[in-house]
Amino acid sequence: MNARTALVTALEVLGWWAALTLLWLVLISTVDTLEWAVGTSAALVGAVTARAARRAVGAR
Amino acid sequence: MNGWTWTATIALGVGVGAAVWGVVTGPLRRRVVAQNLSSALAAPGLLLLAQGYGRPAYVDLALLLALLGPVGTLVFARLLADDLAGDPPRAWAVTLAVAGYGAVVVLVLCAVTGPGRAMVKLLVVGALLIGGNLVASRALSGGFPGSRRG
Amino acid sequence: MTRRLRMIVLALGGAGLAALFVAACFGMPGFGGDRHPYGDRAVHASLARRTANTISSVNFDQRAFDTLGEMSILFTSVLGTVVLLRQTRDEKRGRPQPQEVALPVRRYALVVLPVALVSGLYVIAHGQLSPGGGFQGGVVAATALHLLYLGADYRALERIRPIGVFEVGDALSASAYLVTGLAGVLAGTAFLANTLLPYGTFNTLSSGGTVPLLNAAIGMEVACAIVILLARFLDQAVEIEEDNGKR
Amino acid sequence: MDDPLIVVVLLLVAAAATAAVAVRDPVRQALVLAVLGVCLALLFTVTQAPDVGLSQLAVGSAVTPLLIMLSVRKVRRRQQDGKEKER
Repeated sequence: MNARTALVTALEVLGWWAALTLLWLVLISTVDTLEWAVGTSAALVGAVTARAARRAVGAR
Repeated sequence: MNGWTWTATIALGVGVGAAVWGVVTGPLRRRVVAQNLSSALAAPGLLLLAQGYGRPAYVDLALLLALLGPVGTLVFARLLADDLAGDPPRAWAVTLAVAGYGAVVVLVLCAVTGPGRAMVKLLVVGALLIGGNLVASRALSGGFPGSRRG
Repeated sequence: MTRRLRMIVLALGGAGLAALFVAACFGMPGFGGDRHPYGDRAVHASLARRTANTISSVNFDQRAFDTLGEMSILFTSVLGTVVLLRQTRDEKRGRPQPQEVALPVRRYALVVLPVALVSGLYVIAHGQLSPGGGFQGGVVAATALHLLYLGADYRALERIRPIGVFEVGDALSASAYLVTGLAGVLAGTAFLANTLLPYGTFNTLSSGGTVPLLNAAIGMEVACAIVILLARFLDQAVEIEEDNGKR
Repeated sequence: MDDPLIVVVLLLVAAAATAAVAVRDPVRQALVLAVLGVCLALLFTVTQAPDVGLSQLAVGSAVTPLLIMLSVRKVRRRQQDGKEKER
């Protein structure tokens, strides 16, 4: 993996992470610190899965 | 009962009733379309019920139906691709009409809710529902060409 | 026993059952009435432990032992499926064929997969607050992964689904439920008693004592179990073939 | 009370459930079963049991059809293989 692919991967995961955190904030009703912690970790799981899924489909 | 639940009663009775009738009778191409539209017809009803009961938590039901209903249709589109290839369903008019119904319900509920997090959640549900159903109809009419044993 | 006699016995039994059912229906409280003796007590107990969703309080606090039973039913039935659908000696494994998919369908699958996964996690995490919980959210999260089979092909799904990890996860989360229950015994109360943790603030994520922990354990168990179950079915339907050359 | 709503949804469930029994072909049965799942989720919602409704939606809308259709595909493949062998 060269520097450029690593950058693209990082950007893709970061983008998904931000979008999914936003989705979590939309779904919940009241925001507190624990919600932030749980929401960001769930969104990170989702973001990594999204990247892995796109790679699995792309690599053929 | 209030106006919202009365509207939901009529909408569910007519809409889901038609979907049940469509899935029980007719050729396979009509049955898959009815199955696809059943989720698109039931989810706005669930949103109306959430508003009528005054319980925002019930929106989660519509969210899950909007997410998983089209996935269920994709299952049929994928595994019945061979059966549907010779006789693909063509029901764009009905599909678009049902999508319009979903959009109207979501927009009315948004107007009643007012700006805020709840309104964005309704819009997310609406987008997932309409997008999902349009993609599922596309998948039914030749979304899996050259199907083999994959 | 002749056919006629059997029908008479069946009719007698059916008539007796019907009579008992009708009698029981007359003894029932009215549909949607105002008196709910059990419901009132359950709601009271759930509010005392600051759990907003009474159903979660019943499932994971007041009747947590029953949920343990339900979890073991799912666990053992998945185990049974794994044994029944294994690859036998006279079967061979073919490579799954790639599948052409229309572009909008593939894009939809790739976008909705993470969205459905996060929604499933949301339903698990908010089991003590709003409708939902470990079972519902776990099924949604497991379904999300299979969008990759629907929107692409089985090879793509196999790449992001290391089945061994899910088998370990299934066992670990099932034992996590048991360990949480045993911790109650060690703390000097009873098995699965909700006395370990402070009850927290009503209607926030940290409320209900052990209810969120048990919800998370069940969510992970169900998600892993469904993935394993579907993996066995997919293996049989897509990969495993009878070895025709041998016979 | 919401009696008319409950009656309408109960009738939908009764119709879909009867059809699910009456339809004989497994593929069509799976389609009816998916719609019956949606009707049941509506019934649970109008009787104020959203937790059960969510369970029904989660299981009935995608996982059950997938299990049935995969079994159908396996059976059909076995029949095809059998025919090829006879030739």
